[in-house]
Amino acid sequence: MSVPLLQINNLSIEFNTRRGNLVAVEDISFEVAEGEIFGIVGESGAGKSLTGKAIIGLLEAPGRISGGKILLNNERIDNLPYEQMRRLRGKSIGMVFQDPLTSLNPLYTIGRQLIETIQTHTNHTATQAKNRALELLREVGIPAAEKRIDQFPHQFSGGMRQRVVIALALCVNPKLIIADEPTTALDVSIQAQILTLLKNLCRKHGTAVILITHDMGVIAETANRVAVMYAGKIAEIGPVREVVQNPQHPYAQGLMASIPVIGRKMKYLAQIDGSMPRIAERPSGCAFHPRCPHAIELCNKQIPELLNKGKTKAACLLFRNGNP
Amino acid sequence: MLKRFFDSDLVYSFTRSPVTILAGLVTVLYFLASIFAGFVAPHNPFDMASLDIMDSFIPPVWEVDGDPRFLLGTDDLGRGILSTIIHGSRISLFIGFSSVIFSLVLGVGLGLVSGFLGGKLDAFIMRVAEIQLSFPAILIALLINGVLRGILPVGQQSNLAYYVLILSIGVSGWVQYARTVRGSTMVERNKEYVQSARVIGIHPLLIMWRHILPNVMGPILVIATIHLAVAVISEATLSFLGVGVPPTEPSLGTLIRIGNDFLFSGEWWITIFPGLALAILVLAVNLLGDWLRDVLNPKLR
Amino acid sequence: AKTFRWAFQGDAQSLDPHSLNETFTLGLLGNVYEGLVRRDADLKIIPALAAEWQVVEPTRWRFKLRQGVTFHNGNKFNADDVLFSYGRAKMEGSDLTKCMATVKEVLKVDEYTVDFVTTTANPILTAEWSSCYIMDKEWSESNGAGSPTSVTEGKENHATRHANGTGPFVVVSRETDVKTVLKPNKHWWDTAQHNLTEVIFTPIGSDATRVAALLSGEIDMMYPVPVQDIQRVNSNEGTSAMLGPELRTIFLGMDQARDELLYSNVKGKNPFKDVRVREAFMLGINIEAIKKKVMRNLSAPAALMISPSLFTHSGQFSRPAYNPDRAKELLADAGYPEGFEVGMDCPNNRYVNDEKICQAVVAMLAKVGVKVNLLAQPKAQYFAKVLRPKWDTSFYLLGWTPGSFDSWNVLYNILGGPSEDGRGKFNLTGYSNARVDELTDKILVTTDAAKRDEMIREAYQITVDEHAYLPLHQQGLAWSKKDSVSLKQRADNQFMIYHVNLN
Amino acid sequence: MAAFIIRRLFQSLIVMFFVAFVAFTMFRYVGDPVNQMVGIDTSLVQREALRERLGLNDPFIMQFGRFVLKALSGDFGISYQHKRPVTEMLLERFPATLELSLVSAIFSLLVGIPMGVYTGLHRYGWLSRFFMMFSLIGISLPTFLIGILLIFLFAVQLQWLPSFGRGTVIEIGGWRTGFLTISGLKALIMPAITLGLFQLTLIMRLVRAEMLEVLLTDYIKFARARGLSNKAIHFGHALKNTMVPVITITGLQIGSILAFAIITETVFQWPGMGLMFLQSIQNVDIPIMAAYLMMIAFFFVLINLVVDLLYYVVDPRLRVDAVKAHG
Amino acid sequence: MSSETPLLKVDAVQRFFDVSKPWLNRVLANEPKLLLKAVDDISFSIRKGETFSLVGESGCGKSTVARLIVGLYPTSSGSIEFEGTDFSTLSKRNQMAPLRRRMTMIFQDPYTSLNPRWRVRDIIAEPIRAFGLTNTGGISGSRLQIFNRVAELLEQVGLSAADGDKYPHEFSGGQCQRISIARALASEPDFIVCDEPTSALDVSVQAQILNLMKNLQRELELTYLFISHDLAVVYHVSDNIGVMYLGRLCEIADKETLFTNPRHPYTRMLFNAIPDINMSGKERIPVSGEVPNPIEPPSGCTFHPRCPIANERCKRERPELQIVDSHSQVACHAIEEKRNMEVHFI
Ligand SMILES: Nc1ncnc2c1ncn2[C@@H]1O[C@H](COP(=O)(O)OP(=O)(O)OP(=O)(O)O)[C@@H](O)[C@H]1O
Ligand SMILES: Nc1ncnc2c1ncn2[C@@H]1O[C@H](COP(=O)(O)OP(=O)(O)OP(=O)(O)O)[C@@H](O)[C@H]1O
Ligand SMILES: [Mg+2]
Ligand SMILES: [Mg+2]
Repeated sequence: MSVPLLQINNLSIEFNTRRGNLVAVEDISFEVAEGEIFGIVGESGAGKSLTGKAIIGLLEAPGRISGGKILLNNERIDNLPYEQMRRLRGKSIGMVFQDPLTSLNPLYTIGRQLIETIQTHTNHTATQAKNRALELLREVGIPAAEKRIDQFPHQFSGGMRQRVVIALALCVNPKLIIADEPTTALDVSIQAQILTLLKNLCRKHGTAVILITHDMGVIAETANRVAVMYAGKIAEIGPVREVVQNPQHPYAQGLMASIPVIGRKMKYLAQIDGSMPRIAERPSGCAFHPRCPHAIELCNKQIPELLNKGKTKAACLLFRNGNP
Repeated sequence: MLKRFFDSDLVYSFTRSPVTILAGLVTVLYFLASIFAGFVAPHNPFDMASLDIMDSFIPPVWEVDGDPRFLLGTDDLGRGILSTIIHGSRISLFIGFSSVIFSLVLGVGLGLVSGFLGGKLDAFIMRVAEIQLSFPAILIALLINGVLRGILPVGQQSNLAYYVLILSIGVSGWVQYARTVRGSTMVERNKEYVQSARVIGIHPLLIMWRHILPNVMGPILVIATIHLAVAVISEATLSFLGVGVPPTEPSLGTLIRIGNDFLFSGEWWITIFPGLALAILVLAVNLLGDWLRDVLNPKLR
Repeated sequence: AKTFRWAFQGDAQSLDPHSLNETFTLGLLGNVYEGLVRRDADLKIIPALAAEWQVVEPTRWRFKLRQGVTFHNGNKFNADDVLFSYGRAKMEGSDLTKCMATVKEVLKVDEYTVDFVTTTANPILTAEWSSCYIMDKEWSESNGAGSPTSVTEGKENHATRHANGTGPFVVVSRETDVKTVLKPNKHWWDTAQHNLTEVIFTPIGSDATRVAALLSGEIDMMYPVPVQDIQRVNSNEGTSAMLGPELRTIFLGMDQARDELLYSNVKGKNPFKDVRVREAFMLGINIEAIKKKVMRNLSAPAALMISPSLFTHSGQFSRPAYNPDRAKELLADAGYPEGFEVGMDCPNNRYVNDEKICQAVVAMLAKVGVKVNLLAQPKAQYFAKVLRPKWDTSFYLLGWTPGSFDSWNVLYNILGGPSEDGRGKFNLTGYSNARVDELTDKILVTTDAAKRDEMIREAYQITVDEHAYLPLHQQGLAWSKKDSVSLKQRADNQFMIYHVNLN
Repeated sequence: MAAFIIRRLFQSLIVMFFVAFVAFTMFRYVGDPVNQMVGIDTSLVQREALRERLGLNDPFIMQFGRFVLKALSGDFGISYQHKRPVTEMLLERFPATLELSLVSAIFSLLVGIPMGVYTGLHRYGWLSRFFMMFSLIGISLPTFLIGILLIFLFAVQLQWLPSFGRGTVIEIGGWRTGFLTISGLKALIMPAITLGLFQLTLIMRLVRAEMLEVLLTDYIKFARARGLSNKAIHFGHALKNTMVPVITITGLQIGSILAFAIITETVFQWPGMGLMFLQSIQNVDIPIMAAYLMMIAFFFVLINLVVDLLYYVVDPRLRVDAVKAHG
Repeated sequence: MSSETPLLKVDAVQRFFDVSKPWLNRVLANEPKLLLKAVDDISFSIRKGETFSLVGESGCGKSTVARLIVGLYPTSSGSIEFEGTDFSTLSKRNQMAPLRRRMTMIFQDPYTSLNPRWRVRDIIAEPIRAFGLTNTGGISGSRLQIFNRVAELLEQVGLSAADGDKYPHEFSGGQCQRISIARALASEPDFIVCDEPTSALDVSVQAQILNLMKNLQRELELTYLFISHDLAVVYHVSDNIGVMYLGRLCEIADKETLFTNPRHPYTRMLFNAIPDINMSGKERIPVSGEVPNPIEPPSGCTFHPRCPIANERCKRERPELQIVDSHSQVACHAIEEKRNMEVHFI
């Protein structure tokens, strides 16, 4: 097998606060292959966004990578000097944020923002850059691109803006795009449009995507592989179909069962009691054990590792010996 | 409750910043000295009968002609500088504090009503605020001061000087409070807890008072702290320009003005000590305000 | 070129010689305009535009005008200008009606002779005339300045910012409150004693700034020097202060007219009507302490309401010594063992350290039990409040210089019982003594100096015994200059630039 | 756009009208104007006649109407003290104040903005801390004290700079400028610094606060994610966004510079409008006070208009009513 | 549908917002006044004990309907009757109070729907005090009663009585939403309007809240108006469903009918937009176009620009809700004309 595009090895992210070192993301590892859509799901605060930010090198103080490696094309990028990392951003790794309303500078035309990005990473002339910008706008499905290129962000609707944001992220054909909840702020009917667009574009350009979301449905439909995060760790990771239809980790099982599904009739939804612990209050051992219906004594002592279970890997002590 | 307070971020960041602790201490010291001026000050500079003009212009103790009775020397009337500074700070703080309270009550009230009710009243209040904003506070204070002095019976003026000052400085400062409160009220008004109070039919005034007010007070505290410094300076400036408190009961500004006449003649202590006292007080309050602003601004944390 | 730069704490309010009776304005104008007479450095009246004069009959004075004098614009000076100027001084809007005080009419005898007819015999007719300046009739009328400024017309009087006199200096340019530039009048009839080619006058209001300007060498001369800075000016290399006695007497007035004091806690009666209270106030004020600490020795404690230099017998009067205990006794005798409360009015930018004097007085009176509530205000508000018609004061500080340098002026204006005809116009205490008024009338018409002085002495004696007023001191003059400048200091605080020499 | 300008003009009119009302009320009720005009010699009868002639006995509305009409034609009457038309006097003083204000405004902007940007970008650097401390001191020291200290140091002790006045001025078409002579320029230094220092610290702090806020926005994060250089992000994206409120506040500040000139002009004996205003307050010269007030209001309205238009130019979203209140 | 009087009857209700530019701008630009028809002629009724859901995209007017019902907004026209009483006929505060008490509202954002400066106990007790629900006994007695009542409510929603002492920020989103529910229950209502009560929550917590709400409904015989844009949630909780588009109801049906046989093209499109969690693998056709600007809604049927089967009539004529069968009402010309639409939705 060839070298994966992105390798995350034992990544940990910490916050140095006055209440001590808070470990927000702990010892996670995964790989993303070229052209693959890799999903990360999990509840709010599980550490999804931090992982994304860490990859593109935009963690903000007091957050920092406290351990592990990130390799892009087999080269470490987590310890690059600022300037080198900057050149990588946009060029090799693009990013799409959640809120298209605030991602664009309101004072500049979208054309300017596109051209600026293109020229930062290539040595296109102004006209070349502009042509490329127009091309991109057409590609993301913005009608009358010639006219719209000179307009300001506030003249675009939410869906259109997210298209522009995607265009900006795809400007110079990066190998990897990190999309952090790209559709949460959008209307239900627009969400599907944007997801489809993202999916098709990446397929066309062979771009890999890390799709961060908390919507299992989106993952199910878009991603190839998925990691389910819980309290800063990966609970289960594997091909989408497996994780969705045959989850192994008790948390993943509970999660899947608690999603209402049209056509599935039931009086009550399955529920996991309690809620995900806050970062400062994470229990010892397996972070899930206080809510886990299958918890055993050992769970509050030992931190489980990711183990192969069926076609996925799950981090649960129940699988120590290969059986739940 | 107390424990929670000491555990809060506020206290934490306070204890972590030596400059802020110092500023806090200095401020508290000023306030205490002002409140207990009668006990703290070695002399009562307002008691005319106790003054002896022959004691005037005594330099600070460490100078050759110093007099141990007067630690920081005396001024042109034979008042001990230390005592006048303590009593002067009291007056400066009193006027500053009262004007801040005045502005605050006026501004917060108008801002709440303006932001909560909106409509024509809001437009009107904001227009007035804008007009007032057209004029720098010191000019407004000068004008109000002038007008009040013109209207009040002359004999009452020195008695009313405090109130005139409080009014003029107070009136010139409400706009900031009103605009800030209006802004946050308009945000809070649409928050769901306000809606849910409205759903059960709580009276709008009660909603403003019990629900919104506590939630918009954060920035107000910051403004008030910084405004206190501004008010103290405004008072000093007015007094320096000769329209402040009468020199018989001098504030720090009046003291500086009085002392200013003696700066070139070698009696530097008459102006330098009150000047220092004023600068230190204002600096300390400003430092506190700055710190508060940073701590209370969730965006910058 | 010898450019002389000097500063004063304010500016002349107008260049119109009839618009304001104010020492500095008239003093500055005295360098540009001239009157029929002028005063020399010792304040003696000497001829100016009138070459000589005589009293033809007791009520008729004849003035021979100086010939060959021209105004700055080249116009000839003659009798018409005199008639015009004195007429102008009498018009509405003029503040110098004093020039015409006892004058009934002015008659032109010939081109260079003028007669003044007075209502009564007035031996001191010319005494106040040194500041009654002569304007050019033709120039004034053709420039629409035929009458003194009238605010109601809403127009500026040409003479406000332009001057056309006969004096030793010509106004080159003027920016009100900023700068006035003068140059010597080459055609002056008198021989110039100065060596200047240009004079730049700048008003500098702030005491500290004014001192700084002198110390830093930006100006050659300035006045007044704040008393506390005298030492500094002297110790500074190349600058020194010129001190001298001034003629103005600073005094306190106590309301003896009203039946109940204003701003007092004593109701239904007026403590000041009791001579013991007035004496107690006199004894309760430590004038020497004021001299030493407030005036830095730049004052002469006064026993009389006139400067000793203006009255020959002043040596016979002496000021009672400071005696707070006696003062308390007197107050107790008068029925105020606990003292009482009274409001005091004080200017704060009129006289040297005026407000500080008042504060010192307040502190001293507090020691004998009288609580004084001080109201110190800028002169404009102060005068508006205390002077008639408002006359809203019961205890105040005022200063007075007899413009004629003669006691009659004091006796008539300050000590005379207030009446419709103008007597006691500045007597805000309401003090009135028939004998004093009678003497005053006689003094005006008496020409025998010895008899006159004796009558003055008697009048003063009465007022001193009755403690009609509480004289404080004559404030000192304090000018300062670079050592390279020589000039003459006049006791009336008028600065005559034609005495300046630059080395 | 047109509506915006018209509304602004209309508001300006209201402001001016309101100020005129205040000015007039002062005119009428602070001190008795007649007392100010006549000498002590004038009798009560004469005073009453004058009162009648001046229309002081007319109903309030009539007097106010007259005042406004006259003010419209630039006539604010004759100074009680100087007996000259007030408008003329103010206009004479105007160049001095304007030159001083302009220089200090430029000084405070040229120094304040870079300092603010620097402290915003390097929040924890020692130079930033120094700047912040400096700005706090700048805010804490009253203007008059700064002026006095400067004079003491540079004029009296070192004798480098003149302690007062404008130096030599040259008149060009009725405008007296101090810009063209060495002494004029030297005289400008200390007053301009004194006057500008406070504004400088305000602007610096404002720019810093805005900068910090802008740096936290999503579009800056997104710009970083696009790999733009720091220069492009800080000066292209962040700074321009801070300019929007900074322009507004600066406008307000220029207004207050004009008024703060009162203090500076007093200390340095600068022959501007502020000095005249203060003198007029001391002399209760109401016509000057009223005219000064109107003049300041006028300038403020003018500046605000310009600022609003600038705002309009800078911000395509036209958030005219989103002017934030700043400290 | 049954003939008994419904608990709530909304009849031809409209709510317009004036979103015109300021007067001067309008005059200069010669523009008319702009009315945003947030709710335009909506009628439905809710029977006691049932859950009625409103679904639709953002901005279609769901929350406005909710607010109209609880009286946060006055209606522009139309009537809202609660147990046969028309709200608009009541004007005085004290007349409203008894009715107000019986209906209450739960909001979307668990964090902002609780006053951060108040203790949980006071938040829950506010309606009790406002309606004077424990007005028996003396002052101290009532205080104790309130205390007990709050404890009871807290336990009812799965929290502990001791939580009353804490402040909202000490709770997680799900717990906050429980507090909101406790507060809503405090006034002992019959009818609760729930405006997207779970859309800010994570799925596992959403399940808890939905279960809790169902429980309470059964125990206390509550009636819900449930607002959501998540069709799966709606499917799970509702009895009857109304689909809204641009301020109008385009389809009302009972759950089974709607989900097995959606009729209105918009409803069908919405279904198509749901991510397919069952991974049936079929490629979906996302809804084309964007939600039009509600200020200038399209003519005729407001959905026609996005509708694959629209014709001239749809552009011209506005369809009214029509009863299709006993289970559903639809506002669509195509349904009426029985146009063939299957080809467009595979
Ligand atoms: N500046 C910070 N200081 C302390 N803790 C932080 C900070 N930023 C994030 N965290 C913590 O890190 C954890 C992970 O945050 P992250 O933003 O990655 O969550 P997420 O999974 O993206 O959640 P969401 O779905 O809400 O976006 C959270 O528990 C959060 O509390
Ligand atoms: N107070 C108001 N003033 C003006 N317009 C309003 C107001 N409230 C709501 N609107 C408008 O009415 C329309 C409907 O709003 P509403 O909040 O009811 O939508 P919604 O369906 O609840 O949307 P969401 O799913 O985003 O909550 C929107 O276009 C909104 O902009
Ligand atoms: Mg996130
Ligand atoms: Mg809503």
